[in-house]
Amino acid sequence: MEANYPIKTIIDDQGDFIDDLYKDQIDEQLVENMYYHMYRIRTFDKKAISLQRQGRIGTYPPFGGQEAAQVGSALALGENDWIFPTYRDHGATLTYGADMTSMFLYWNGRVEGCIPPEGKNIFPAAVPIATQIPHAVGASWAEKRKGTDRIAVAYFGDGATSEGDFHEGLNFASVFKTPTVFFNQNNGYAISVPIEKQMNSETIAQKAVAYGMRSVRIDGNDCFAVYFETKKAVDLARAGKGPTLIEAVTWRTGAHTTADDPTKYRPADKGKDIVEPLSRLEQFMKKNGFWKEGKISEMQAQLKEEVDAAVDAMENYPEANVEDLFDHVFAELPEELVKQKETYLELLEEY
Amino acid sequence: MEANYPIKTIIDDQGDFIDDLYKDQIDEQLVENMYYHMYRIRTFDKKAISLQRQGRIGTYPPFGGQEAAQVGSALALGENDWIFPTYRDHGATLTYGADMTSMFLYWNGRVEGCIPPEGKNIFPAAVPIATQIPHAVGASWAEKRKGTDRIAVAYFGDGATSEGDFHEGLNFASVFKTPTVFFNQNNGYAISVPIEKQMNSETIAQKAVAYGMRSVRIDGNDCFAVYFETKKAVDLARAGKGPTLIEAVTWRTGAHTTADDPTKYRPADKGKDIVEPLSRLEQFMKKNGFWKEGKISEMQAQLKEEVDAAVDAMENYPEANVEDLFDHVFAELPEELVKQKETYLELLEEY
Amino acid sequence: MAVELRRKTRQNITAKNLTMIQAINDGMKTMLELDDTTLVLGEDVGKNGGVFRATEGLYEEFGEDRVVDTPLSESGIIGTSVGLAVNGFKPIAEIQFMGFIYPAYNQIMTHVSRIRMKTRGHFSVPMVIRAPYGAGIRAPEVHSDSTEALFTHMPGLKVVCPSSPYNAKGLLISAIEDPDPVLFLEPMRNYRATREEVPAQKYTVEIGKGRKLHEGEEVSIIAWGAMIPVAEEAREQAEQKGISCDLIDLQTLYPLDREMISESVKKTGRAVIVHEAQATGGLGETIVSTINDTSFLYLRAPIERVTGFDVPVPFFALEDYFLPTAKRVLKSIEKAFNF
Amino acid sequence: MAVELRRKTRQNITAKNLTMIQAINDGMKTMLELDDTTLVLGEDVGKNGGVFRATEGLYEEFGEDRVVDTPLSESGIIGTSVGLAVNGFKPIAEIQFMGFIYPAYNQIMTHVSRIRMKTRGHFSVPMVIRAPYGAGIRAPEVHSDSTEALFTHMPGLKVVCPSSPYNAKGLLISAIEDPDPVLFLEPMRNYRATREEVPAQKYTVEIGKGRKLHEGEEVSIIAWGAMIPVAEEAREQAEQKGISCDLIDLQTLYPLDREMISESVKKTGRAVIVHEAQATGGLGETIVSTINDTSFLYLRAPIERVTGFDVPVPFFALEDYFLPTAKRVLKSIEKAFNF
Ligand SMILES: Cc1ncc(C[n+]2csc(CCOP(=O)(O)OP(=O)(O)O)c2C)c(N)n1
Ligand SMILES: Cc1ncc(C[n+]2csc(CCOP(=O)(O)OP(=O)(O)O)c2C)c(N)n1
Ligand SMILES: [Mg+2]
Ligand SMILES: [Mg+2]
Repeated sequence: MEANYPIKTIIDDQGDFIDDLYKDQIDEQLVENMYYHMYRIRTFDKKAISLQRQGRIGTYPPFGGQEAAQVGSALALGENDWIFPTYRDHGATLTYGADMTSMFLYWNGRVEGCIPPEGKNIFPAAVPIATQIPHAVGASWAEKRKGTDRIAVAYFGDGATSEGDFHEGLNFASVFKTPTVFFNQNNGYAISVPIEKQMNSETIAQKAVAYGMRSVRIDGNDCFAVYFETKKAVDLARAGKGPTLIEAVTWRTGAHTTADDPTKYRPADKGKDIVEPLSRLEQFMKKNGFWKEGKISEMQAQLKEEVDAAVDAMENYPEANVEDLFDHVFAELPEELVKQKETYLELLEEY
Repeated sequence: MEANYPIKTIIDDQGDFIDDLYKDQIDEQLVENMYYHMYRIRTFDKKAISLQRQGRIGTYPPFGGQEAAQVGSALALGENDWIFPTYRDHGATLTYGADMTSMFLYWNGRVEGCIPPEGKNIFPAAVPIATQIPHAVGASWAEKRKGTDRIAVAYFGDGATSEGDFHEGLNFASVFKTPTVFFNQNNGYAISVPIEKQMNSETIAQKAVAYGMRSVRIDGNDCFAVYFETKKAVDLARAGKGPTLIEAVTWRTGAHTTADDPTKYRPADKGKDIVEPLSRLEQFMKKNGFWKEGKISEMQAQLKEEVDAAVDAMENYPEANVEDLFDHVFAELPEELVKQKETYLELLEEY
Repeated sequence: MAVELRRKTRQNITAKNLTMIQAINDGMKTMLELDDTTLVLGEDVGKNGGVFRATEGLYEEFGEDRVVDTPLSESGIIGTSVGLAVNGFKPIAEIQFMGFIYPAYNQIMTHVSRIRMKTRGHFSVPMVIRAPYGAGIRAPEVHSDSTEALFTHMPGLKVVCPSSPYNAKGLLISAIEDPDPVLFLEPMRNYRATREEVPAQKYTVEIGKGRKLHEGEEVSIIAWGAMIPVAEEAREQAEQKGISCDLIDLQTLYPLDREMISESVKKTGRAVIVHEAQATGGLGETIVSTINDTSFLYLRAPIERVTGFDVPVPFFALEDYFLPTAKRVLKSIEKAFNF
Repeated sequence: MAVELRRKTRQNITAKNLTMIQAINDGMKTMLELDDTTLVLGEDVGKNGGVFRATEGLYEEFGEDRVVDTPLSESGIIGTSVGLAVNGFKPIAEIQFMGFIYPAYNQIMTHVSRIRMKTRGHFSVPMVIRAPYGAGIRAPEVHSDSTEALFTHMPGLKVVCPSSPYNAKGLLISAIEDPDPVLFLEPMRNYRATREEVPAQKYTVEIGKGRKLHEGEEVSIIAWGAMIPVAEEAREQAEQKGISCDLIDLQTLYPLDREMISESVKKTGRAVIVHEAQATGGLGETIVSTINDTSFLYLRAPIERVTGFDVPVPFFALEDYFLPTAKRVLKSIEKAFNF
């Protein structure tokens, strides 16, 4: 089966072209954009980890190692598409236009972090595994019904493919030919459970056979393979050719979350040979004349400032308001809730 | 895909051998046994439909047209195996050793119909679709843990493959290499929904690819194809070679249940060309010297008597006892339930 | 054009004598005509018109794009409805029987009921989940569950339950127009039990309000859905014995019409709650607690509950023993009255 | 041989000073040693020892055949556990957080709780479903649910909830030995909050019985799990104000220790129930109804409930506002007392 689903790669671990097909399209603008976003979300990710260590935000699930998968896929989307991320896909949503302060707020236990910028169809990160997959199907089905060419992408991990909602979502998509892209990041683990214990299939891509659905397996650490293959899937979806399942083979370089200790379950040498995506891109840029030292260090400095500013904004954000506990459960508060709220606010006054 | 999963057939619609592989094994005993059980369950099925029409039992889901699939598969099992049927698989469980009176009781709203004969591992028919699939995985996993060579078979329909539990069950089985046989009866419809609306895959057999699982597609109206292919799957499971998904392509000749009207959704000519399995077997027997008129009519008469006797037994069965409402919820009745029961029994006395 | 014509026809007829199932059908039809964003989806709702014929004729009239047969997949139905609702549509999803809603429980609990809260209304999922519920029609196991209390303990979701053709159509239309998700529970036993004049036009019955079916003085009977005829029978018998009762049809199970309940109990000082779900954890306990919170000092007797027993809904040979009967309700009325 | 040795060691030590999570770990270990049919299964329970370390060391000691990492699939975990239990094993299934039990709701509701009833005990599914529950540890959304009431409204299932290291181990062993399925809810907030002497041997704490943590005269406080420390704090404050309270730790949520509740309320005439789940549909209503049914005439004040509000458990920035506090409990004690 693995042979039926070869991993598509455009640039290899050393940053050399191994597939020239898209060579022309890999121009300065694309390369810089890719590097910009990957460096940006890496900076965000590192900062988030350190904030958590300092107790300034809650438990945080880093996406380090998955930057190519998240940036490459998000850049392949159109402005008005829909994106249904998990808790680990803030790299993708940031790239797609989510607000960075919101992302920090989210990990500080604030619902404000779930509200996307106006006009950006970014759904709140799904915490219950795989539940967002049918949502993406529904939202893209809605676009099809409206007659637009907008699509939806669902992000999910390797572990998520074991849940019933993965299955039911893909089945619906295939039956109703919805314009959906199922973007799987196979990072080898679901918390401590390695993919060999998660499934008996050699690839995730082959799971599409069950739905008569197109699928493709790509090198998830190669931002260009991710970008062009996602774009192809997006274009097919837009053109009414139905959904695609993409398996982006990648690697979580860090812990599952800041509360997790991967040395408990991950052999020390496992994944050691994997070149993480930013340094792969850096090598590629250097080998192909895209690396402009000055410009890049300026960009890096600017991104660090952006992240620091977002942290500042998060930390100076108005405190959570107890009224918010009640106010957004229904469009209009039922009487009983009004009473609960009033009684409680009075009580708080007393203290 | 369909080409990858050719339908295996041993005798064709006219009752002619088209695959001689098992010719030697198709001896008088097997043929007679097959006919005996298929005629037996058909007699049961017809009686049940007529009882329902007369208001003597509740709504009933006929399995007419699926006799080869149910008998062929049940005969391929060993004495101590486990069987997890749906509401439509009484043909299989009767063949496997379920008590006929119990089956009638079941459709007359009596839990007594869920209790198998001692020593027969027949689970109550699952009504919530696909829920029995993980049960079969668990029960066969238990056998593997005990070190026996017993296996479990789960029966389910084409519609059931859309539920999450189908997916989760097959995934577990493949990961833990449980000795499970997943016996799918693809009868073309889930109530009114034809298979083309149920799934985009051309076959059900190909769904096994998602689990790296062996699968086979068979002519479900050919009792011999069903029997030998099930036997092969059972033997592989017994030998520790893991699970198989079997797609038995068949046809529900009647309504979904006695409350259903298939003319509402099934084109009148659809399925007209399908030779139902008993007449196919009859033709085969006649062509191959297995048809002994006298013996057969005797058998038929005796089976009619058996069914009539079971109906009698059902109708003369002790009335449902209100105490049973309470007595079997827990091994030991909690105090509150004792109180509810006593108060209620007193009240009933009063009336 | 066709739509225009139909709409006119509708307005010419003022009322039809309908069963509840026809009224529900008419409610969907009315809204499918008036609101292009509505769609009906579920198992067998298309050509087959639903296993109870609730969607009869809708597929023919509105086409397979608006009346959609889905795969057999409750979580898929509700999960895709979330996506549809978030993106401008109003799904009316049918769950074939309430006992088969549990595969979708995760979607309802973690998303349907929480999306508005989580995004402060930036996203919302107005949708209606229709599900026939209850015992008494000799259906196979699990088909007869009445587990409304699993959904009234879920802030963010409204739960509605009609008892008659008229309030069924009006409440259904309110549910469809509601900005929040609504679970719409249909008492199967009442589907064809009675007929009532039902306006052909669009009309609404307010969610969150009960209705007083009878004014009385001594005991408040509180019920809904399939238990209304049972409660009414008991009420009449009580009246013959000289006990005059208030009879409240709650209509909405969440949020409760606490005012109607408390006003009534303040008047009568006695309450009998009737529901077919199991006692422990049932909605009756919510009502007992409401009375405790609002009208404790007016109580002249312990609150009585007439409910299913704390056992799974039995196979149908015993279902009549499980279900509350007028006799049991009457007994409780007398007990409260004579306390 | 190794097992023998271990067992001896166990008997030599009489008690250990353990946290609740260690006591739970010890309970599983004890039973894995004593009963070959037991097995632990769930997500990350193996090498990782569970996300809370509840199964720490068990994989190493008992091997991957008895301590099984499963795919990420709650319905699969519970569904296969049904098959294992029916066929002679005693699965101890871990659901990583109670908020992730909903995908398995269908299996629990339609099979786990009904198989004995359906076959009159011919088949039964003794199993334990362990799930950490509750808010207060700054976890992401859905991780903090406390939805015990969804399971106490499900005849055929027992629901147990310890509050301390000692009763955690004893109740867990009872649950494992119980002939019926038990949902074992573990208050995350208590996991490492205190230590207690816990016997190294096997011992049991009876399911279905509450325990009186304090004897008092004026008000009955009824709580369980994570709310016990909150209730105890309020009780102490009340005592300082001269109000002497009974404090009941229910321990088992189904079936309830109705006798302990009613005896206490008959004595005090006042009750304050504390739980973190939402008020409407919460177990507090079951207790209110129990008191109504058993001790109505003894009540001197309406029953007070201190609960989470009728909103989804909020994101953690607001969770402290959602959760009952000692102050709120005290306020209710005073209200009941001064009524
Ligand atoms: C329904 C559900 N069950 C369990 C969990 C707990 N949990 C959170 S993340 C995770 C592993 C997910 O693995 P995968 O899908 O591979 O995504 P990754 O974390 O590797 O990105 C688990 C089990 C959950 N969030 N939801
Ligand atoms: C979870 C669940 N949803 C819906 C139903 C209602 N229902 C009963 S049978 C059926 C169709 C099943 O189709 P299939 O699996 O093909 O089996 P068949 O009836 O054809 O044997 C449906 C939808 C159910 N029993 N359980
Ligand atoms: Mg992963
Ligand atoms: Mg079928």
